[in-house]
Amino acid sequence: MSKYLYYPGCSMEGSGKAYHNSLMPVCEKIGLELQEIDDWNCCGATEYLGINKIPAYALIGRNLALAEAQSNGAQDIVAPCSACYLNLTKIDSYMAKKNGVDELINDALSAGGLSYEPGQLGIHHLLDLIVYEIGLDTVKEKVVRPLTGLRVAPYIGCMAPRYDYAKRWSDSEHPLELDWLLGALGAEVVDYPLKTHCCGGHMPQIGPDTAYELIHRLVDYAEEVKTDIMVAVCPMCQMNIDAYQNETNQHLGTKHKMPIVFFTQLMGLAFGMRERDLGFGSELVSAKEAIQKIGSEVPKKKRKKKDKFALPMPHPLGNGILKNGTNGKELILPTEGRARGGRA
Amino acid sequence: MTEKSNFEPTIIGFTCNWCSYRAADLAGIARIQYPANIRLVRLMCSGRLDPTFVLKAFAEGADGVMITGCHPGECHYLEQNYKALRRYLLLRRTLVAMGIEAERLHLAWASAAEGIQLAREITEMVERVRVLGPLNWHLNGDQVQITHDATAELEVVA
Amino acid sequence: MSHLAPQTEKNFKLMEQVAQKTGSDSKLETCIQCGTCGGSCPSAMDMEHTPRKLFALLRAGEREEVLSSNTPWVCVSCYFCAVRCPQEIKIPDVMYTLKSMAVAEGAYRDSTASDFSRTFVSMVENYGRSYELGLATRHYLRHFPLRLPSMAPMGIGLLSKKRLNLKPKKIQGIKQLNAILDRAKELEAA
Amino acid sequence: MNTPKERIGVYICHCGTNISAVVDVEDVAQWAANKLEHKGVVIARDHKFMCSSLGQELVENDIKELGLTRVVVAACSPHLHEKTFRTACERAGLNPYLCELVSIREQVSWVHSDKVVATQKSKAIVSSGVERLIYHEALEQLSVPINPATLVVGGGIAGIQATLELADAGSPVYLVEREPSIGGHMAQFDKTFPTLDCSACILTPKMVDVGIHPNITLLTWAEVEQVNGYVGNFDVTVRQKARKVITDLCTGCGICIEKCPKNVLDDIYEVGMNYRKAVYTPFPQAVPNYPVMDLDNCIYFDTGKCKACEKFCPTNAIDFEQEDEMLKFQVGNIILATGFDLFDARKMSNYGYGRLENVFNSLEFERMCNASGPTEGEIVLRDGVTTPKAVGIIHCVGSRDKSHNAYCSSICCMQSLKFAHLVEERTGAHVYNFYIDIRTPGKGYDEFYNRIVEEGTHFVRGKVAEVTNAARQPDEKKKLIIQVEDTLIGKQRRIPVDMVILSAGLEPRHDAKEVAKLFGISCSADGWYIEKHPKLDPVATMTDGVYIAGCVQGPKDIPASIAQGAAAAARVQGKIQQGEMLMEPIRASIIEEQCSGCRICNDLCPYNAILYHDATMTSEINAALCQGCGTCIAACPAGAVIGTSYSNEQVLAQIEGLLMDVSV
Amino acid sequence: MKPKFAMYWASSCGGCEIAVLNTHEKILDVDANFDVAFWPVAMDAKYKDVEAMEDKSILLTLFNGGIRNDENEEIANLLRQKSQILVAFGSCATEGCIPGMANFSPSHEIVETAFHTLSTENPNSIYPQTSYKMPEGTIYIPTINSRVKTLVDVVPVDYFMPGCPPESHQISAVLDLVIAVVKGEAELPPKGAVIGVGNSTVCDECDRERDVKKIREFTRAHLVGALDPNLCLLEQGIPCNGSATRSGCDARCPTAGAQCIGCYGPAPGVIDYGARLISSFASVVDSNDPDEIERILDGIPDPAGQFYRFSLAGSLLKGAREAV
Repeated sequence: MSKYLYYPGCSMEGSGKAYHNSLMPVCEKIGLELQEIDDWNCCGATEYLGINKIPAYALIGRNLALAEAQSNGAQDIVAPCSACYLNLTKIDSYMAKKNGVDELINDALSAGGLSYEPGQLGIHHLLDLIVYEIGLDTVKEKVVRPLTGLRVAPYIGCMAPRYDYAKRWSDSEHPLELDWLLGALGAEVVDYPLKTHCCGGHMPQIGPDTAYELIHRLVDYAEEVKTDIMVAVCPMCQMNIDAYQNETNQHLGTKHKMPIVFFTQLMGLAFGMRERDLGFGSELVSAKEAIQKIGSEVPKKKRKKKDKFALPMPHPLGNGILKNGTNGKELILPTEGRARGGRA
Repeated sequence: MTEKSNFEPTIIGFTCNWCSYRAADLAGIARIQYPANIRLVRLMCSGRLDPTFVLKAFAEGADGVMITGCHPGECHYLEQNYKALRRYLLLRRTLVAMGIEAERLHLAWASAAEGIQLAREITEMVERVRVLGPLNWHLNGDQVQITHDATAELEVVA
Repeated sequence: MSHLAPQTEKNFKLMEQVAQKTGSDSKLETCIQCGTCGGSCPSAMDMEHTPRKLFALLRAGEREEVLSSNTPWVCVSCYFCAVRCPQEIKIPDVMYTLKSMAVAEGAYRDSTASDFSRTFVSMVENYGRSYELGLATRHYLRHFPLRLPSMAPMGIGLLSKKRLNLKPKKIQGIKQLNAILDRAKELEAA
Repeated sequence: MNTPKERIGVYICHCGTNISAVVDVEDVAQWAANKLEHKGVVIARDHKFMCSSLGQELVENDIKELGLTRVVVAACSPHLHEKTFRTACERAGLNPYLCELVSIREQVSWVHSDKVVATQKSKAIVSSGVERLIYHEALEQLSVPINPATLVVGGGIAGIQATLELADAGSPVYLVEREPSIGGHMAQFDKTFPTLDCSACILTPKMVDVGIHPNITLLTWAEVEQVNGYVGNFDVTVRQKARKVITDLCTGCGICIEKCPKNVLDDIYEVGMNYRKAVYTPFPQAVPNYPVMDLDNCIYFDTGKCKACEKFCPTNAIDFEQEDEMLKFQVGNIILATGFDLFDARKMSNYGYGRLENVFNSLEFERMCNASGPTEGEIVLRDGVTTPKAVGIIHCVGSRDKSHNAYCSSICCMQSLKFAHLVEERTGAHVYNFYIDIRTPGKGYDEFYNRIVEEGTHFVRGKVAEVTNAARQPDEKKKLIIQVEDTLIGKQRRIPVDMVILSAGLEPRHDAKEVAKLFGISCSADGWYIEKHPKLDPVATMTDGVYIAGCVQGPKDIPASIAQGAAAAARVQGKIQQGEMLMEPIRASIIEEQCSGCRICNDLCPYNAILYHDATMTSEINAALCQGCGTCIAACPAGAVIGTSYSNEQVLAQIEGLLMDVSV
Repeated sequence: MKPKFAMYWASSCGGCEIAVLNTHEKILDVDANFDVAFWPVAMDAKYKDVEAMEDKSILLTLFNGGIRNDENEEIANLLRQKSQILVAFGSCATEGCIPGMANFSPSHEIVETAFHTLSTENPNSIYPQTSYKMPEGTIYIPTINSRVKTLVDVVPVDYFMPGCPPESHQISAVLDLVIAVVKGEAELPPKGAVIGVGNSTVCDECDRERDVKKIREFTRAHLVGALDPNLCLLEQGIPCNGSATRSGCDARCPTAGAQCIGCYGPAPGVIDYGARLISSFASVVDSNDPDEIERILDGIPDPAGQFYRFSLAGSLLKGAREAV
């Protein structure tokens, strides 16, 4: 059993309840013990930063300081929300540069009797933790009901792989971690080039026209590639695409009906857990129809006849370290379960 | 405070003939101003830097010592600057144990093209040492010291 | 198009000021005007200026035009520009700085976004947690009263699916948090 | 007070007003005469221009008339005029190494403005010079004979040029090339900018010349394994990889290639765009023309069966038993012309190379344009048949980008313009060039740019944000969409095209650092080899006898590579002509009696100049190999290693001088 | 009349005297050839007796111990005045030795430690006074100096003989030489020479096999399961000071498996013993990565103590900042 400090983030108590409710049994199943950070506070999302920089940093600093104090120097933090994860890693990394930011934040923290030494805690997103620390082999072992027949669009969103302060992702624009995980669950993963494009962020609240457009782009392309269900790793992404889809339709005259659920919900299904224990049903665009496809016959792919004129493709990303031209910068290997970053 | 701001530290800077000494030349050619507190010694390489030189400088009255060399991977003699790095790290530990603030010994990399950077490093070094105040090792007295002022207790005993 | 900004010292120092406020490694002044940011931005179509243009205006000292621009408020913090910028400029951080300067100087034209941020912050300062329902009702009533009919099904949906808490949660260490934030505000002002 | 041992003259230069405007030079001279008398200063003068003939004569006369035994000149940087004053001393009969030039211009008058402080610092510097000078020794330069043979590493155009220049001048040359044929990247190209002449047409004759020149020993399919020694006398070991083909018997008829049943994707010459056989020559005009066997892919070496090549070879030239061979020879100089690698565009995942099939990199496109390439010169999509109707060419891929390579790769603008022309000419497609800045500073280059503009290429100023296949509009379906800010109008544009060409930048060879180490030279942080002086000595390196030419020194185009190849050859030929060379006598040595053989120093020398004798259990320094860095001197725990010019005594005295109280 | 011999014990432990006695029957030669004029450890004597002697009337004085207080300094001056040959005998007199390590702390702290620490029973906080008025008059005890000095810091010294203590066979050899000189059979070495030593360092006399050095870990002998009995200790990560320490002791410690701690002081011509070790140890640390180097250097937890155990008072810095 690996033990981690759990920073849920505000959404997990509200709009992202399905995420929380599904990740708890799933983590237990794969041997992840989560201990909630006592008395954590909001990370400020993207809002506080636009008002006051140092207080916004200090707000995040308090969470880091609490975590450090509660970790006994042994545990890493895991955040399921990408925005929380980004904020935690960002402030940790800024402080670690030791160019004055650390002193300012610690000065502020000292007013509350706290302090934080940057770089001491590993900070993970739940997805990277499962892929790299738990490993896909462990996940595969637990699968009792493979998600065959389900066409899933892996939607990671922005803030997990960007800005990759903790250096945990295979790529910041086309990361493959969610593809691998969903593949391990037996689902049919569609090629979804918009996987890290924006869900609209806070725009539904402050500039709905922008938000409708961004939501439309994501859903429209998912439909284009015949997706049954989109998979999110962040409560804000899920909320925007799910809850504002109807409004988007009204506004743009579209007829999108694309369900989106959290990856932990699908893991739970594949592990044989009951839908209602995994928060299914709380989505506004129902996933019911999509879920029923699980287990359906997969039409056999027609083997594309190799065209005698076709030119070979370059080795795809992830063919390992290339012979030439890496210039000392290692290409990321997609080796499953490879631990990267974090504490040794 | 006033005493400190009047204090003009003396810094001895060790330079590499191929990079930082040339950077100093370049700073001159470009007329980049920096504090006159630094006095440079030319060596063929930062790898020539014998910790004795640093100790000597402190013992003779320097308030700070700067070691400069080629950037890692760019040593004219391939990798001797790494030896300077290793010695610097061990020497610094030793000096700290001797009560000399770590900031008084500084290692900076500067290529032959980095006149501006070298001037900036020098300026920062001077300011750091200015804040620390004089070291004055060369003035250390051999005066006989009174052991302890305990006359009062003594009378009680007597 | 307005007249050029007066060529005052204050205006000329604008870029320096923004860079300094953003942090020592914002690298803002190294912008080469390549447009990677403007090309990458998912909400560029709704921006009065692309980020690149905004930086050119900063450099030109167009203080008023920059601080009243909607660009930073339309920024969705997707970080595409940050990972692609060939000069490694921390563009989202610059946007945050511009927002805070606009708020401090009251320079923004539309208060929707800044009000949302401020409401959010006040929730956090009162409870230590975000309070989605309170935030949404306060915000929508003020800025989007006309949107409410089309949003009602969603709100009811979320409520009925227990995805909105009726009451805010307050952390125990709210006093401690406010002491920290107060000190941070002092430091920011210094 | 002891009578000083030496008679020292001190000369302070005004340098016009360069020094005297800030430093009170008269005061410094007077101070030196008074305060340093006890150190042996017998005369101290100031002069308007010490480096002038009058100034030099002043020194020479004083040496003769006052019997000076040491001379300190306080003027500009020793890198400028040390030699001048040393020569002056030598003329007056004083060993040149008994002269010390200290800098009060670059280190004082040009960087400080407070006159009082600057004058004081100048005094300290003069005092340090005097202190240090007392411990100087009379030294002689070391003379080294130059072996007339030269090693050229890398058979691209720069290496070929250098080789031919030297061979034509009558000097023997060894040209070592890692691939089976010389030719380098230039052999892959179809047309060369700005003249658009055929690359092969101008390169092949030179390659043939190399192959047949009597003064050239051509070693292809070979790599340098070891280099020992020093300028004039390098010992080189080259691994001649086993070709499995007996070159004396092979006629280059090509039957073995024809009969070989194994197709292998050619990653090198064809950059993965086409196939070759397991026994192959990379291209028909290869020099030398005999094939090599690729053991990783040969069916016989995999399964033990096949040997088709052997069966069909008319001259029995196939030899499966052939082993790698170590060739050893001596050379006097080395020219490195190992070229570049192409930036791996997969690192910029937003451009989709390796993921989106119709994204090509520049070398792939060069091969596609080449009449002997995979499409025989036809410009088509990855399916091999469809002609593109719109093509986007992206500049600066991996260049001018701090996340990858911060430098400008210098050739990509011209290359992209060439591509635009070729696409337009051969397909009539719309061409879009996406650029940050167009950089065309070369003879006829900007004219070429104008020509391309006139041909109707669309130029969009903006670094492309992403290339995607995610269509938003019906007209984007089945296309690649290039998303970019057109910075000249300040708006984001999405331009649908069929094909994208990435003008990827140039990078140092992936093994550049190891190769640099092998030859004892240094790399910049980027990995390019560092020249001795960026302006005045662009083809020499800091290591005597090792020269660089072509892209190994930094990105450059064909004309510049050829110029450097020729320049390096001229430098080497000059050395050969001299027959011997003089080296600075800055060397370390070990006092055998004091050496305990602890072996601390043994591994510190990058030139392997320190030998350990088991019999005497002591270490010894080979003076000819020693480059004078002094690391071993500093490291010796017993103080048994000593050195000239920067001895402990000299440096310690210098420190004392610098810290002398000059306020009195 | 036999020439006069003197030996004095300043700030030191007394081991040097034992080492002289350890020369066994050689001590009889001393008696046979010299008239022992002054040797407080061996025989009763009064300073005033020495003061009464004529200048230069003592041929040979072996002075051991550093200069810790004004009494040490006074006697050093006195013996210099009365002796023809003054030998700084042993590590304390040549470079400060263990008592010299007191220079890591200011003298008042040393007094404080001696008279007022937990383990000291001093309920009334009684501290020694340098003078005290009694009915009979004022009495004095020596005043402690701010730092320990070496003999040559206070008087000119003719010869230096390092070691803690000097090896007895080296003492015998030196005594033999002086006796031979007295008999006119030999000449004295040049003034200022280091005597009773070899020309090189301990490694020269050490039989352990050595190779090039690449140190990835500094450790301590008792932490290593089994030390290789034949291999250089430094190569095994044991910070053995032998490479920088003057030969002459027959490499006793490393031969026995204990690292050399440096009692014989620096090699010929070396100005600062510690600097040599800092430089040589660091040079062979096998990493170019600052963090990794720091990790390796963590294996030397007390660098100043490691490098200046014997030589602090005689080093360039002479002590820690608070003390000098």
